[in-house]
Amino acid sequence: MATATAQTTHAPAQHELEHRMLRQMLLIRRFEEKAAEAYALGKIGGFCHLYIGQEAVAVGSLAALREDDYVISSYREHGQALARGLPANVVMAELFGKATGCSKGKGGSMHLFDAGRRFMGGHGIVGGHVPLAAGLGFAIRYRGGDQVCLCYFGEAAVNIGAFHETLNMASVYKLPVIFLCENNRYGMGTAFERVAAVTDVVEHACSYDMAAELVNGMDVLAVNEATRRAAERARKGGRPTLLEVRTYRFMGHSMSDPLHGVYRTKEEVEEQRKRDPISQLAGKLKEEGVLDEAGLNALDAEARAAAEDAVRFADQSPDPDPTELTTHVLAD
Amino acid sequence: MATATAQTTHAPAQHELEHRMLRQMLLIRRFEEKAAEAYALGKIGGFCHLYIGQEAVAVGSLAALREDDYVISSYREHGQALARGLPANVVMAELFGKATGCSKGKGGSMHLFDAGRRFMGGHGIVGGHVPLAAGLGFAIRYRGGDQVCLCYFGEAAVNIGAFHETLNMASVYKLPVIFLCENNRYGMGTAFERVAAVTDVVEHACSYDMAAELVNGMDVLAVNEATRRAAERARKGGRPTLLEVRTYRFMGHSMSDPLHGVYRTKEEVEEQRKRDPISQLAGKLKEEGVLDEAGLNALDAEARAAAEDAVRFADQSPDPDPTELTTHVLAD
Amino acid sequence: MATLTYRDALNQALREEMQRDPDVFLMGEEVGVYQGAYKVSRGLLEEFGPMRIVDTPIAELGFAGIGVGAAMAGLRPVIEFMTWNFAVLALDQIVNSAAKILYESGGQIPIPIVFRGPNGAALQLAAQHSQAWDAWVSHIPGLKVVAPATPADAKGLLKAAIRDNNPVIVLEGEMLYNVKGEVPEGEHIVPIGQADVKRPGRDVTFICHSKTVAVALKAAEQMAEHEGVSAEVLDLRSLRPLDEEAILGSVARTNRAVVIEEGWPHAGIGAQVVDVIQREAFDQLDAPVLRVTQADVPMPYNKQLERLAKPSPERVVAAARRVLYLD
Amino acid sequence: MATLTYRDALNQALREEMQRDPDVFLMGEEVGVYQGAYKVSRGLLEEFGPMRIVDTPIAELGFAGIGVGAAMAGLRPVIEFMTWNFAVLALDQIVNSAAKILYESGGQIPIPIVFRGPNGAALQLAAQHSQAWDAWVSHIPGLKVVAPATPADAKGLLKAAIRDNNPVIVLEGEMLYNVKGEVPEGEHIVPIGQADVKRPGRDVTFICHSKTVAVALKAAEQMAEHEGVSAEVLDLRSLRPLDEEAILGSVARTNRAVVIEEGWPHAGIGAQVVDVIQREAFDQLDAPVLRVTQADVPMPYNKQLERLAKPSPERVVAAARRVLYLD
Ligand SMILES: Cc1ncc(C[n+]2csc(CCOP(=O)(O)OP(=O)(O)O)c2C)c(N)n1
Ligand SMILES: Cc1ncc(C[n+]2csc(CCOP(=O)(O)OP(=O)(O)O)c2C)c(N)n1
Ligand SMILES: [Mg+2]
Ligand SMILES: [Mg+2]
Repeated sequence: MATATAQTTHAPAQHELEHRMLRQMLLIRRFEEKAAEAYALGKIGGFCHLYIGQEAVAVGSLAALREDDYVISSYREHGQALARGLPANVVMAELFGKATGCSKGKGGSMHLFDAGRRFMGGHGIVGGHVPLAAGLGFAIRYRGGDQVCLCYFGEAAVNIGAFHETLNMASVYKLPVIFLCENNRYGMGTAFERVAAVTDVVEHACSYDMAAELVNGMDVLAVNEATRRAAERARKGGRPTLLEVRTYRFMGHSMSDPLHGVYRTKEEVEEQRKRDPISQLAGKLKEEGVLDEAGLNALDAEARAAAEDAVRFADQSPDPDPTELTTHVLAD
Repeated sequence: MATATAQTTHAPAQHELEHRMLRQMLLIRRFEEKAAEAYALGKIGGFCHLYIGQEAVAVGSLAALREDDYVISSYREHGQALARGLPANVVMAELFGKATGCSKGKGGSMHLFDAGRRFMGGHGIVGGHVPLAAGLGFAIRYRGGDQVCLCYFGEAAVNIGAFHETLNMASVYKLPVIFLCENNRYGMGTAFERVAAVTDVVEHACSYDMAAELVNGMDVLAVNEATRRAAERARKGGRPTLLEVRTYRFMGHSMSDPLHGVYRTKEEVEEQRKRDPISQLAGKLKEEGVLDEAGLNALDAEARAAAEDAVRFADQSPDPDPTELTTHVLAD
Repeated sequence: MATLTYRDALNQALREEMQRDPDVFLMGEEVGVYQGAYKVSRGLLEEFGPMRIVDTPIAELGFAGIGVGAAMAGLRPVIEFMTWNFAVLALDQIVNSAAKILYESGGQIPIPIVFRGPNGAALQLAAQHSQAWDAWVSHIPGLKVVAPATPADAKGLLKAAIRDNNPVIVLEGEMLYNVKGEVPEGEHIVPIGQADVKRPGRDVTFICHSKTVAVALKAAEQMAEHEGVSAEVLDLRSLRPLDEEAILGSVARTNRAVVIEEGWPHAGIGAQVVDVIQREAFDQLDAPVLRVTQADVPMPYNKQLERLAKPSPERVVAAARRVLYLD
Repeated sequence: MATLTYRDALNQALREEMQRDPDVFLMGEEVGVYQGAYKVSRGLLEEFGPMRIVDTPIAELGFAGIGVGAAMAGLRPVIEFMTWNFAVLALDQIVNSAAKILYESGGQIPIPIVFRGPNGAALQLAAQHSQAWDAWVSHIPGLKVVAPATPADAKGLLKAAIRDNNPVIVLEGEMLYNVKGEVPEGEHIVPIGQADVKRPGRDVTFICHSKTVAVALKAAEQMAEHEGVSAEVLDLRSLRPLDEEAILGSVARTNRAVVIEEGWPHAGIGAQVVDVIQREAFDQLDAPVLRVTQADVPMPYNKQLERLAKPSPERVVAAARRVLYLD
């Protein structure tokens, strides 16, 4: 496994990056809070899986990517979409099912797409998008490019066959894919240790002769650095990596799930909240003297304003025209 | 991993076992040769996958089982059926599609069943029967029994999702199942190393916290002893085992496949034939002075006669009545 | 008779059958500790323990196969799919193992198993989570398929399914779980293969099942009120086998039919109903049989579009007016 | 025109399209080194190399998904299933990824992919290896489905499928691979969605596709010879979209139809054809439309039973005699 090479000193570029990541994490946090409100008001329907608590994963990893890399995710992808640069407005509009949404209101929360930003969805079947990621990686290799494909999935997806079939093929074909497992310890109401014989997801890399790293998902810098290493491995050698990023979701599985439920205690959730990735980064920046309370408040105000703006935009946007029912079933 | 405890000295019981195993291996070999002939004559149709070269695997492992244990296999299961004690006559009759066959002529070569002997098929989808094995193991555990379920599959099945989903669950639920991978190095025309990132199948056990052993599949005694250890682990602790048994098929993938084909050389096949499990055991018994050439010839003649008998029986048996087309679609 | 929700009727059926027969067990995602994704198994873990109420990993193919294997050994598994959408991953085990082993084995090994869970669309779950598999599962010989519309039928059909010696597919509905109705206590069995007239009528037959029964009933009411048309609502309840006698009996009286289903039109289960009618009641038909189905598109997320995609009373009325030549 | 086997016609289509368009590649089990389980890809590895002729592990779900992912990035994958029987494991990727991503993404990401391989029964392969998925794949919006019966159609439809910007299912037949016929050289495209009259006739229409075209033609010959009946044989070629115009045109001339398919009856593709006919040609029909299908059973291994299970000219003739009221 490659060793850390990224700069963690006080270089201006690094501070600029940290600042940007803090801003993105705040945006995600405030966006998701607004989404929860809108869901409660019935403006968002269906399943809605929030990203609160996991912000460092999307933000840290996507900050390591280039614009021409591919990104693909599961249904818990609001955070990745925002971190990838999809405007909050079009993401919120999609949650509202509006014509201005990033999937024209046809996809909803679980199916955010932005082909231009190479954000390849938003997929609802657990594990189902993992082979798609390998296919995107295959296309990169086929064309001789040096892009990578970054694929997010939850730890529960490790128990499903598609994951294994794909990791094997990604290794055999030497595909430039980063398999990033967001291990938040629960798949809906099931603790991973109740349904997995081995709970260190990284262990699976051995069966596929794949590079792997275990990463602290509450530390956005650690996520960023590990992803950089994986991306380099992919770009230079066309080799896949399995990243197990340990994180935690502060909210219920989806908006229809209670906050802690019967499967975890209130205390556990509160304990985890102390590891909040946003406060951690903010704390670090303050300690290093590059951010003060006022600066933080300004950033937060900006995030809140963007989230409110997004809600306003979504609210005022029109529904798709009824004729949209039958468009896009087939391409021309 | 448990260490060898089985007796390999010259005790009479051991000699009796070795004698029986030699007889079974010879029966399988002669049976398969007859099946090949009958296939060439058009008396057997469809796909027909011979077991020649792999005899030690079925015979050695099944000699370690009890009558009330379950056995399940893939489409390459003639050998297991015979070693499990299904009469050669009814197995051959099934290959001929006759009413007297073990599946009444409805299953054919790939679907041999004998519920009485707890021989639970003959299944044609690669990997498809692996979850069934876990289900049989689940039933044993559910009822508090101390039986085991022995499940055979080829190494190519390791690349398919069902294998992984099942191994995980077998470990989580502590099921008394022996997953016996017959690694004959090829899945049809594909060498395992061309399609598997890691070619030691045993390695997969790590991902599932499962006991595992790598076994020489040309040595019937080694197979027998490893299976005994696995069975004990299952009976006493309700724990599954992954056995990787290295073997080789001397014939083509199926009767419609050439003997060596483009994917392996004639030389390789001939080299492997020198490791013939039958000659190996016969040689050992001769060396130990418990079998002479005449004795071996007698055993072989007996096996040939049984195989010929089976062909005669199958030939003379009637086809199923046309009304059988619609029976057994549903149970009463 | 007690008034129960459809959810509780299913729960009662499971509980009673598990009390009656120790070979019955329930397996699936979130059925235990979490009390069921849709709470159908509420309280069962506490009553029957973790050996009989079995939480699984997300591994539909694997646990469906474990169920079939357990059935091969004589147990009577009930496999819950969190929704039928995910059962697509398990079709190999349903089609190639559950439905075929009895036949392949020449009758030796029956597979007494139930595969159940919510089928079809709920509200705004979008394309991957809104699929109705009625036609697919009904296509397969070796399976039985039921789709209860009411709490009483939910209880009676699930009990019948659990006692059946064959693989039975039970298609429930997330949108039905909260529906209330009277449910007979105890030994209430609805035989598989019997349709049920949910509303008698003379002028046209609405053939429906599961969620579309409510749609048909609403359409029938509207037609009675606004157009003086008397529509019979025939709830198929079983999709395989189909109750051809009941279908033909009703059409013989009304001479006209509209078939309503939640799934897509192309080779839908409704096409099979049409086939039966035109074949066996050709001379009794006064008009072609029309169908109301989901629009032939992946389900959109947007609420308005979703409403347009689904069968509605308005669309049933429109079809009925056409078969009655009222337009 | 050259005389080619159906196998070689497919091979030619693949070769020509791969020569024409560097984005086209072939992926599947045994397609490369082994030259194809049924030799459809013979010689292609040598010509195009291992990046474009890709051998896979046995992992149908995984490599189908890799194909879809590659199509998302703009490549044009051809995914070979060794047989469609094994594609059951890959349905999630076909149905939930290939068929839905364009819609879910609001039109942003087309999926130009072909899934192909032999479908339905060959000879004595028994229940798990003899399944015809015509009805299942046709059920799904977002897919196109073709099923060529002749070498010329095999070439023309596969080329059309590869050039199509949508996921196209190509159902071939192991029993067809050796069939010979004239095949136009080079740029021969058969547009998807067009049925073809394989034999004109006046008295009854036999609607068929794939392997059942030969069955229907034989039945038509027998009826011409023995009963003086002139049967039209209409080869659907495309199952989705159906060429309703061609179907209705033929039935308008003959007023009678028999629909023949290889798959099971219950909610088969033939049921959809019947639905179309009774709905749109109700007043032109002189008799109910009858169907000839596989027996509603898992396929038996025994040769005699298997023959009884399959659609045969005799069964088509018997059905035709009934719709002609000759019995
Ligand atoms: C194949 C499949 N089975 C079941 C579900 C229902 N489901 C949706 S999310 C989920 C839990 C997934 O957990 P994990 O992969 O850990 O991701 P997380 O939700 O924690 O981000 C389940 C069971 C599904 N979408 N797909
Ligand atoms: C899911 C699936 N895909 C493809 C096939 C076709 N097929 C039959 S046997 C086989 C090779 C299997 O090899 P292996 O598992 O090593 O067993 P062996 O034949 O060597 O005993 C293949 C590809 C199948 N039966 N099932
Ligand atoms: Mg999780
Ligand atoms: Mg092998």
